[in-house]
Formats: sequence, C-alpha cells, structure tokens
Amino acid sequence: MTLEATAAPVEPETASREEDLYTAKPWTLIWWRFRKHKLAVASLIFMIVLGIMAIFADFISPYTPFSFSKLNTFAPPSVVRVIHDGSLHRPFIYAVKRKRDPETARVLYEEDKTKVLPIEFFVKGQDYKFLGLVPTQMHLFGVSDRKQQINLLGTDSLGRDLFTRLLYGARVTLSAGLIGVAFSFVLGLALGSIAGYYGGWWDSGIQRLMEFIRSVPTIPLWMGLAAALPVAWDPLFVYVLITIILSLIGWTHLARVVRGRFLSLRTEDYVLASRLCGASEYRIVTKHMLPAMTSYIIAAMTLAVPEMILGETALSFLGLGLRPPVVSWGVLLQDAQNLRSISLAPWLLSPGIAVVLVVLAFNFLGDGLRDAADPYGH
Amino acid sequence: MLGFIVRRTLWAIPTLAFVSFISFVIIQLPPGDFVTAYVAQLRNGGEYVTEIEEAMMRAQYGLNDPLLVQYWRWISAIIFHGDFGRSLEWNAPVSDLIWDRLALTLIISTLSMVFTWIIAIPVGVYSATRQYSFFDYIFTIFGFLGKGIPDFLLALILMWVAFIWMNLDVGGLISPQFEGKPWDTAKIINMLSHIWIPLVVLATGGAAGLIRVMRANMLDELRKPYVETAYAQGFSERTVVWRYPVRVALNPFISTVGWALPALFSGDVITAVVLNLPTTGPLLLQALKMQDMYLAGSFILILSVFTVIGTLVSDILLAWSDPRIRYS
Amino acid sequence: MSDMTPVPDDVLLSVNGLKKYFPINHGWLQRQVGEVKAVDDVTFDIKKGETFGLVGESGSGKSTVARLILRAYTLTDGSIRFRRADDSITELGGLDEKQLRPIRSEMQMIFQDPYSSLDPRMRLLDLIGEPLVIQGKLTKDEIRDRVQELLGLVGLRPEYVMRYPHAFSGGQRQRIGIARALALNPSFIAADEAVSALDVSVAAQNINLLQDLQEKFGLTYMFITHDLGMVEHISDRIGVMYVGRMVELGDTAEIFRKPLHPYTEALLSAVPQPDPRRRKEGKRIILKGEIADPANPPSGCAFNPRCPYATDLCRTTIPALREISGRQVRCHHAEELDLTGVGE
Amino acid sequence: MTNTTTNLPPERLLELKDVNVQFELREGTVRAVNGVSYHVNRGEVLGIVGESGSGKSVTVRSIMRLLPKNTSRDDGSILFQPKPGEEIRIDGLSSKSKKIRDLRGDAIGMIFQEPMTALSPVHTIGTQIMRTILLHRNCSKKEARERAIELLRKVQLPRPEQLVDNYPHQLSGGMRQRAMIALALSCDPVLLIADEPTTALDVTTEAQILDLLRELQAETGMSIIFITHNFGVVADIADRVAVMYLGQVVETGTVDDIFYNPQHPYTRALLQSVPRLGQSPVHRLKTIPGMVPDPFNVPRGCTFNPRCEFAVQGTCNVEVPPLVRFSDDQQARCHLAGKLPQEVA
Repeated sequence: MTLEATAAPVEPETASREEDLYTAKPWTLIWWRFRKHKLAVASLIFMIVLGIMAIFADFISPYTPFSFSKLNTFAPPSVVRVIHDGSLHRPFIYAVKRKRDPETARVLYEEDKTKVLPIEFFVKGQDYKFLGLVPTQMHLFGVSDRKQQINLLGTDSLGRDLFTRLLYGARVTLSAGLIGVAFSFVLGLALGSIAGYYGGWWDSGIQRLMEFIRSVPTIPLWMGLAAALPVAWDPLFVYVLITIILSLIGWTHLARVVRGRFLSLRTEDYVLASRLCGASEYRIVTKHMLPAMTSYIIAAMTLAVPEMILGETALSFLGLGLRPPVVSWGVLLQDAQNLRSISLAPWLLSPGIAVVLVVLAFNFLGDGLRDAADPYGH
Repeated sequence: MLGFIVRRTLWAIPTLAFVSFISFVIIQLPPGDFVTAYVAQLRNGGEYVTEIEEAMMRAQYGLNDPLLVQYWRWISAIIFHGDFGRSLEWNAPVSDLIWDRLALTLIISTLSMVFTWIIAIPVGVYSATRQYSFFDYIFTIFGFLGKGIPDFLLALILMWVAFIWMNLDVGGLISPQFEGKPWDTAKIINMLSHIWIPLVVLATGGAAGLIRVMRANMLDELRKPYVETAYAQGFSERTVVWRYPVRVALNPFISTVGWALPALFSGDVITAVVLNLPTTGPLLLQALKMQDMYLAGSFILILSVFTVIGTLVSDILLAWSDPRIRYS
Repeated sequence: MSDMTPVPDDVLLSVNGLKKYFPINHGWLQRQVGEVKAVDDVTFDIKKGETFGLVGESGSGKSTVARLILRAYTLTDGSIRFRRADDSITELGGLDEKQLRPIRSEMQMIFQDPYSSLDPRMRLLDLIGEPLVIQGKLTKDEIRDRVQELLGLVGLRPEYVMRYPHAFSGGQRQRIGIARALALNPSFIAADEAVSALDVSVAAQNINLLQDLQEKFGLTYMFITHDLGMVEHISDRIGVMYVGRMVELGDTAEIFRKPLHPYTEALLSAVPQPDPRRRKEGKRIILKGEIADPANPPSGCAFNPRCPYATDLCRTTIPALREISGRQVRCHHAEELDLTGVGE
Repeated sequence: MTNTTTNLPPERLLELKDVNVQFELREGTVRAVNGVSYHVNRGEVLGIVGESGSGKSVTVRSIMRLLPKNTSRDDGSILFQPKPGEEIRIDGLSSKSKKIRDLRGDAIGMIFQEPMTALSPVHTIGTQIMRTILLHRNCSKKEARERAIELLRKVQLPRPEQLVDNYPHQLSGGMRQRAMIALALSCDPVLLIADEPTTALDVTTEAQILDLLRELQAETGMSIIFITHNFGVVADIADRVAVMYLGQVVETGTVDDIFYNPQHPYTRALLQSVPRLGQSPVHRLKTIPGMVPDPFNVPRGCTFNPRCEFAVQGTCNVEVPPLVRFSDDQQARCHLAGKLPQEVA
C-alpha cells in the first residue's frame, strides 16, 4: 500500500486536559470514578488500617490473647484521658480498684483518681514471636505497672484483654472471609465461565445446579456440614474446612456474574471483530473478555466477603464453626450469648460491632467498585 | 400457562430428590453412626455391650448396606409411612418432635415476610421517586445497617435494650408463668410482647435487602419510555408511578419470594437460638451437636422442601404476574 | 460441489446455495423445537473491484450472509469460493478456525455499531494493530508506524495512537473500524450497515472515505444496508433479500429503473424521498401486512401475502431464481408484470 | 384558567416564542434549546428536522412539560389555543400541575420513537387505552372499551376485538406503533406530537405508518408536530418545516420552500448530502465538514459557522445572525440569507 495525502479532513487538535482523559488506562478511569465515591474510599482506608492491625496484631496489642488474670475479670474498658487535676497531661488511664458489692457479691471496678498510669509506647510486655518468627517482648503501647492493665475494650470472664483478642480474632475472621471468597472465586469462575462460554447443555446443567443450591436454606446446610466436622480435629484444619463449607454455597453468586458477563461479551461486536482478524480463542479470552470482566469480578468478590464473614461469625457463635482456643470474632461473641453476660459486661458485644463495621465497609467498597467497574458505560 | 406450571412442578421433583439425598449425606457425614452413639449411650448407662452385639445391631439397622440402599430405606419410610425415624436424644419418633416447631417457624417466617413487604415496597418506591432526598439517604443508611448487622447480634441488642429500658425479659415465646396454661387474653398479650423481637429482627434483615432491590428496580423502570408515555396521557405522578413502573418492578420482587424463604429460615435458626424460641432453630442446633442424625436430617430435609416449594410457588406467581413470561 | 461451474476470472467471491438455519430451542431442557431459515439458498458472485449492495428489511438475513461469508458462523449448506491474493480459489465453507486464519487477512468487516465494535479497553495502537500483532510479521515499531499511517489514511491524527476509543465520536469510531479493517491489506471488505447509525452529514463523509479507499487500493466491497438511497449511490450491482432469500439480483441502475420483482418495486416506492412533489403525485405502493416471520414463513413465495399481484401459484409453489434479461429474479410472474422503478 | 383576551390569531393552534431549555450535566451546562420560536396552525403538519443533539425532542417535551429533573433553565412563551378564543399559557407550568395534566392525553397526544418500549409491558393494549379515556372522559368502563376497540380499528389493526386484550410483546413493531397512535388519539387530540415515530421501523412499515398518519390527519383535522432526522420523511408528511441545529431553529418555511429554495447553508448542505433515489449517480456526496460540536462548547456567533462553506470571518464567527424573513413566512437565521449563490435544487 502506498500512502499519499489523506482522504478525509483531519480533525482539529484538542486541549491537553481532555487528552489525559482520552489516553487514560481503563484502571485509571475506574480509579477516578471510584474516588468520587467518598464512602467507598473511606471504607478502603478503614479496611487497609484494619488489615495492617490484624497482620501486626501481636505487636499492636498490649497483651497476648490467652494471658488471663483472675483479679481482672469483667473489667470495663479503660478510659483514656488527657486531663488530670484540671491540667493537660500526656494520654493516661487511672488505675482501678477491685471491690465487691456487699449485697450482690458482684465485682465492681472503681477508678482511683489519684493514681495516674501514663500510656507508654514500645513497652516491654509479655513474650511473643513477632509475626510468628522473631521472639520479642516489644508491644506498641501499654502501661508500666505490674498489677494494672490497660484494657481498651475491657476484659472477659477470665480477665483476658478483649482488645487484644479482637485483633487476633480479626486475623482469623478476615482471612476466613478472604480465603472463603478465594475458594468460591475458583469454583465460580470455573463453572461460570464454562456455563457462559460453552453454553448449551453445560449452561443448563450448571444453571440448574446453581438454582438448586440457592433453594437450600444456607444456615441449616452450613450447620449440618459444620456439625459433621469432628471436634477432635486440628483447629487449623477445621478452619480451612469451614471456609470451604462457606464457599460451597457462596460461589453461585460469583458464577452468575461471570456467566452473565461471558454471555454478553461473547456477542459483543468487538469480540467478533477480533475473531475475524484471526485471533485465537486464547487471545480473545485473555485480551478481550477477561480484561472486561476483571473489574466486575473484583466488585462481586468484594461483595461476597461480608457473606463469608457473617457465615463464619454465625457458625462460630452457635458453636458449630471455629472453637476455642481459636480466637475469631464469632468465637468471641459466644461469650455474649446470653442476656446476663451482656447486661453485666456490654463491652463483650464489641466484636459484634467490629463485624458490623467490616461488613459495612466491604459493602460500601463493593458498591463503589461496582459503580466504577464500567467506566465506558453510556 | 398450565403447561408451564406442570413443567415447573415436574422439575421440582428431581430437585426434591436431590435435596433429600444431600440431607441424607449430611446426616451420614459425622464419623461413627447411630449405633456408635447408641452403644456409647448404653455404656454410659452402665450396660455392657459386646463388639458382636454392636455389629449385630448394625446389621439389624442395615447400616452395613451401601449408602444408596440406606438412603432408599430412609426416604421410602418418609414418603410412604411418614416415618422420619427416631430421635436418639429424645427417645421419641422425630415426627412427634418437629411438626409444632415447624409450624411456628413457618408462622414466624411468613409473618416477617409480610412485614418485610409492607415496609420494603413503599419505602423502595419512595426512595426511587425521591432519589437523593433526605429520606432516601435515611433509608439507604437503614438498608446498609440492616445488611451489615447479623441477625443474632440484632436479636441480642434488642433483647438487651428491652431488658434495660423496658425491663422486659423477652426471651422465649411466652413467659415461664404462662407455660402450660390455657390460652387467654393475658397469655396472648404476653406472647405478643415476645414475638415482636423475632419479627423485627427477621423483617429488618429482609427489608434492608429488599428496599435496595426495589429501589434499584424502580430506578431502572422509571427511566423506561413507557413511563413517559404514561405521563403524556395526563396521569398524575402517583397514578403513573403506582400503576406502571411499580407494577413492573414488582415482578423480580415476586420471583425473590422463593429465595426469601431460605434466607428467612436461615435467619430464624440463629435468631431462635439467641431468643430461645420454640422453633426449629434450637432443636436443630441441639440435634446437630448431639449427632441426633434422624432429627437433624429431617429438619434439614423439611426446611429444604419448604424452600423448594417456595421457589416453585414464586416462579408460578411470577409467570402469572408477568405476561411476557406467561406467553413465551 | 463438483458440478459447480468454475469461478470466472473477474469474480472475487462466488457464493452458491448458501444456507444458514438457526435452531429454535425451547423449554427447560433447551430442546430444539424448530429452526429459523435465516439464509435459504442464496447464490451470487461479487466481481473484483466492484461494490455489491445487499438490501433488505429486518429479518431478511442480509447481515447473516455477511457473517457467513466472513465465516463468523458455520454454514448449514452451500459453498463460498474466494479468490486469494495469489489468484487461487479457496472454498471457505468447510474450513475450521485454524485453516481460516491466513485467509482472514484478505477479507474484513466494518460493523454497524461504532460503539460496540471497538474494545473500549484498548488504545488505538492495540486496536488497529491487533491484526498485525496476530499475523506476527512486524516488530513493535513497525506496527506503530503502520497504525499511524492507517490513521492518517482515514483522516484521523496519527498522534491519536495512545487514545482509547471513548475519546471519539460515532463517525470517528467508524473510521477507526475502517482503519483496522484495512490494516492487513484485504481485498474484500463487508460493510454491515456501516453508516446507518450516523447522522446524515457524518454518514456522507464516511461514504466518501470508503469510495476513496476503494479507488486507491482496488478494494471490493459488499455493502449491506436498508438505505436504498445509499445503496444506489455506492453500488454497482445489488441483491435484494426478503426473508432469507434473494429475490432479485442485478445491475443497480437497471433494478432501480425497472424492478422485476414486486417486492423490489414496493421497497423502492416506500423509500421516503426529499421531494415533496412526489407525495402530491400519490403513486406510492403501500404494502399491506407485516414482514413474514422467518421462523414461520408462509407457504409458496414468502412475499405472497403482501404481494398485490399474487396468484394461486404464488401461494403454493416457491419460485426459483431465474435469469431474465441479464438479471436474476425469484418471481413466477416476472415476465408478465410491468413494474415501476424510480428516476426520470 | 383560560385567557379570553387572546393574542393569537384564530388559525393558530400553538405558538412558541424564544423558548430556552438548559440541563446541568456533570460535564457542564447543556443549552439544549436556545431561543426557539415556531408555531403550528390548525390542521397543518409541522415537520421538525435536525441531526442528533439539535434539541428537536427537548423542545416538544417543553410543550408537554415533560422535561427531565436536571433542567436548570426553562423559559420562553408557549401559547396553546385548543379552540379559537381559548388561549392557554403552557410555559411556566410545573410538570405536575393539573392544568397541563388535563391537556396531556386529551387535547395533546404524543407518540414516541421506540414502539417496543413505549407501551407498558404488563398491561394489555386495551387497558392502557381505556385508562386514558376514563381519565379524561366521563364514561363507563364498557364505553371506554368499545372506544378502545374503535380506535384500534381506526388505526387499521386487524381483529381489534382480540388485539384489545393482547399485550404489547405479542405485537410486531409496526403494530405496536399503531397501538401507540391509537393510545395518543384516544381523546381526539387537536395536536399530535410525533417524536421520530418511524425511525425504528423498516421502510415498508414506515410507509404504512406515514400513510396512516396522513389519513388520520385528513379525517380528524388535527395538527401534527412531526419530528424526524430524515428529510425524506418530512417531505412525505409535512406542510411546513422547521430545520434545527444545535438548539436553534435555523430555517422555517413551507415544505416546498425548504426543499426547492432553501435559504440557510445548513439546510442546503444537508439536502445535498442525502443521496436521492433515481438520480443520475454523482460520484461524491456533498459533505458538511467537521462534526456537530459537542453541546458544552457551542461556537460563538452563528453556531454553524465552523462548518459553513460560506462563512465570513469577522461576521459569522462573531455576531449572532438575525432572523431574515422572506415571502411566504420563510425565515432563515443567517447573515447571508438571500445573498447565497443560487443553485439548482
């Protein structure tokens, strides 16, 4: 082909601000759109902070999850203060005195307004292995008093620090959610793409299977499966099995999203155009279909995480999922199962608040991602 | 239409078979079996049971047969004789134990579904027609909270609130002092003071989701040309909204009735445990924990059957309400 | 297939007895309950360097013909013979995807919807360059140069290579599609309603561009459209389709001047023309009824329920495609009828 | 309600003066309708032609007061005179006002582009028509149903007694558009607004619908505002034509004036860029250079000047052109109107 003068009029130049928009990569456009969703951005930050706290739980928490203290049972949350005797002070807590109500024989805690315990950072405390590797005693914060403790969220019936246990529990609960989603992602992607790509008999079969699973009441099924796990098994193994059980039901939603996208993408003109250029199936799937699906899949996965977390929490709460000594939010909530303990120590509900916050954050995040997933919508 | 119902009903049969099989597999999953548990019980009671006796019992109950044969024995007893087997722990036929509780579960689930609809539809329509208004935001926040708070936590909190502020002990379905007494006004009032918590808990969870679905459906429908056509006929906004897009947006709603049932049953199980209600939940939990296989299996089976039937009914309702499906 | 006449020297593409039946599946088990005869026994040749127009209303199967020729679908029956660059004739009908790959560079398609036919996640460089990448003969830099050349060719700035399609208007996107189709120097391009989605003024620009490119590179076009004005302007020969069948085939000017099939006559008469005086003459043929359903066509000639000249013969017997004065017509009464065309 | 001291001549049915509509979008303000004036006389068909984004649909929606929620400006005068001497001021009415609701579906009927989606999918054709009749007319359900069947017969649908109980999805596109017309005519409107009613249809169906509209118009004497982007369709149905470009009417006149003696360069160029049937083939189509500018950056001066082959720098790109009047009510908004080189149309 020879190239001579152009056949059609050349279009005029445009401003450079628009040029940025015109040459922005798809993920940049998704990020720009996501950024406008304030609640989703806040949720993302919250989840990142929480994730870091969970990873470094052993360092951030002032104690270890199993260190109990008989003289500190059902202690209320310590109030962090900055004003002592009318003057500004570095952050501190007051020491508490343990008393017993003479009539009901209940243990009461009272702040000793004379004894100031300043919060210190990088203090030496109980032994632990940093990230399970490096033995150390360094904790992010604490109070240096042998008899007093700082319990930001109070303690439980054995005097264990709830804040510490909450952070350790975050590791288990969050990772169970993520691993569960990963499992259901594998299942959902595989079955969804088979259904969407091959269609016909495969599609009908997988669709019927999905309908079937959706028509089974989740919790009873989970409960049945979870109850089948022997009590004596290794807690870690049980944990993995529980996540698999959760994902057995959770994959249908992902499979539906994947199938739907596959079906609509397969009929897109640009996929046909690529095929007519001689593109192989592999190229069409990897270069055209998967990139177009990734953002949707990520959004769907994000929205599936809270389901998993709620499932784990519910099962453990009922005593069918994870069991002590494993610390998860569901396990922690077992302590708050009856009215008596809640009215005595309402702070035992704090793992529940953590669950709500995380579930909400994932929902907002997922909503934001879903809205931003298609930056080319008309 | 009739053909559709027949076909749809026929399709439910293999589903039911599959559901029952899964239920059976689940109750077979725990290591050991009915005889192991029974022998352990006898031994605990001080009786001496030899290995041979144990093996004989196993043979007697047919526990050495292949899984499918056992399954057939179990399911045929249920289908042909209504015999669900015996509960080990209660030492009574399963059917004696479950029907009252199932009925109550159904009542509570149905009531909360009705509540859910009464709340969710008008609110969803309002939110969609007044998008980004103050109340739309309020309802959105409510929707997210309802989605975020697990049922059991909400039940706990409500119970706690009722206890602290109203000094009510709302656990159970009736207060202990009315237990076993004949029904009179006082007992009914007492029951009403208890039943609102499970209803609120279940309806909140359901309504939160449905409000968002309804709102999204309505926003989709409101954009469609037939709405403009309706306005161009001179109808008032209220008439247009309630006669046209709401009517269309309700269709996917109807189709979710069937899926709402499993969700409600699931929610009911946990809520009932927390609130100590005499529904299926606590008994199922107990049965699972004690490996009371036939009791647990029957519960799972019957709850699943209910949901399969629920899905069937909602499919038929959907076809009936949407002419596009009816005639295709 | 062996008894088919050889492809004449001036013919680029020879389509014979082309059929495509789509199954109609129904119910929960997706059983096949019938079939849509989307394309039924279509035969035509396209000569080298000409523009062949394919016209018809919705459901006529014209787009399916294009997709069959480009082998986006498998054929139910028939043969498609294509003259390759080395002058050899290849039968495309039975080829599988792998065998088709080398031929795909010689035949390309321009799509109707300028929005859905370009992958929104690819820069123009990757979009227009994709065929070149697949062929794997050029280096990265060479591909970039070639893409810039192609952009210039269709009247877009070469700097646009880094842009994504969403930066462009419908008319510009259509040109990107044209550039992409040209990338591998094809000899044949099928344009499926290439300008019908565009505004009048932009459509005219793109039609002129297509004509210039045809002249410059000696391209052969198959131009599929429902716009009879456009097809008269651009094509040398046309085929008129009705419910899966070719009803008339021949020289554009002749068909427009004096159609031989009553459907062609009605179609020409139905086109609204920018000429208010024509209305006052009031000689338009308004067809009764609806276009036949390809899943359930009437017996005999598919056009008979709407045809003002239909006889009992038309209602029972499917007419054959016959040659009358150098044209092909599928009508029992083509010789007897005196039909009106358009023009002076 | 009605103004007895009328300003409109008795033959005038509708008059728009200097109507402006603006929308707020994320990208900025869109001046969708920018000082549009036109009128419709009794018993005439006004065709409005323009490319996409010319504001032709928005203008008629401002007559119906069916503007979207993000409308930020909506002014000008719209006067409607359903009967001689009975003048109604439409502009300024809220879209929910009783006054406009009484007009919609009664004195003013409207049909839309997409026959597939413009009817409610879950109600029968009959129900939809009957609801409109019952809303505006004092009659029983039975009478309304009879009238619905009568209307379906009037739009030449086969078997109206059966179709009245059919759902829209059971009908083909052309039949749905007929049902839509029956719905719009249910209360014998004096004005029918048709927004691209044939664009989504095949040519032969389009011809049927145009023929039907012409017949109905002749029979009832109603006026029609017919919006389209197709010059052929306008030539087929309109008595007078308004050509719109970027939110403005650039030229109005009788259908013959517009087609045989166009005064605005845009009208001329558009007419020349459409290939005509049966004309000795020209090799190249005449084109309008460039693209329709996006509505956020409307050019200064005459909005058409960057694409106009006659544009005079210093005038056309600076000053807003005046409305130049010719005989026969033909008007063109162009600095050069009347001074353009003569061409054989």
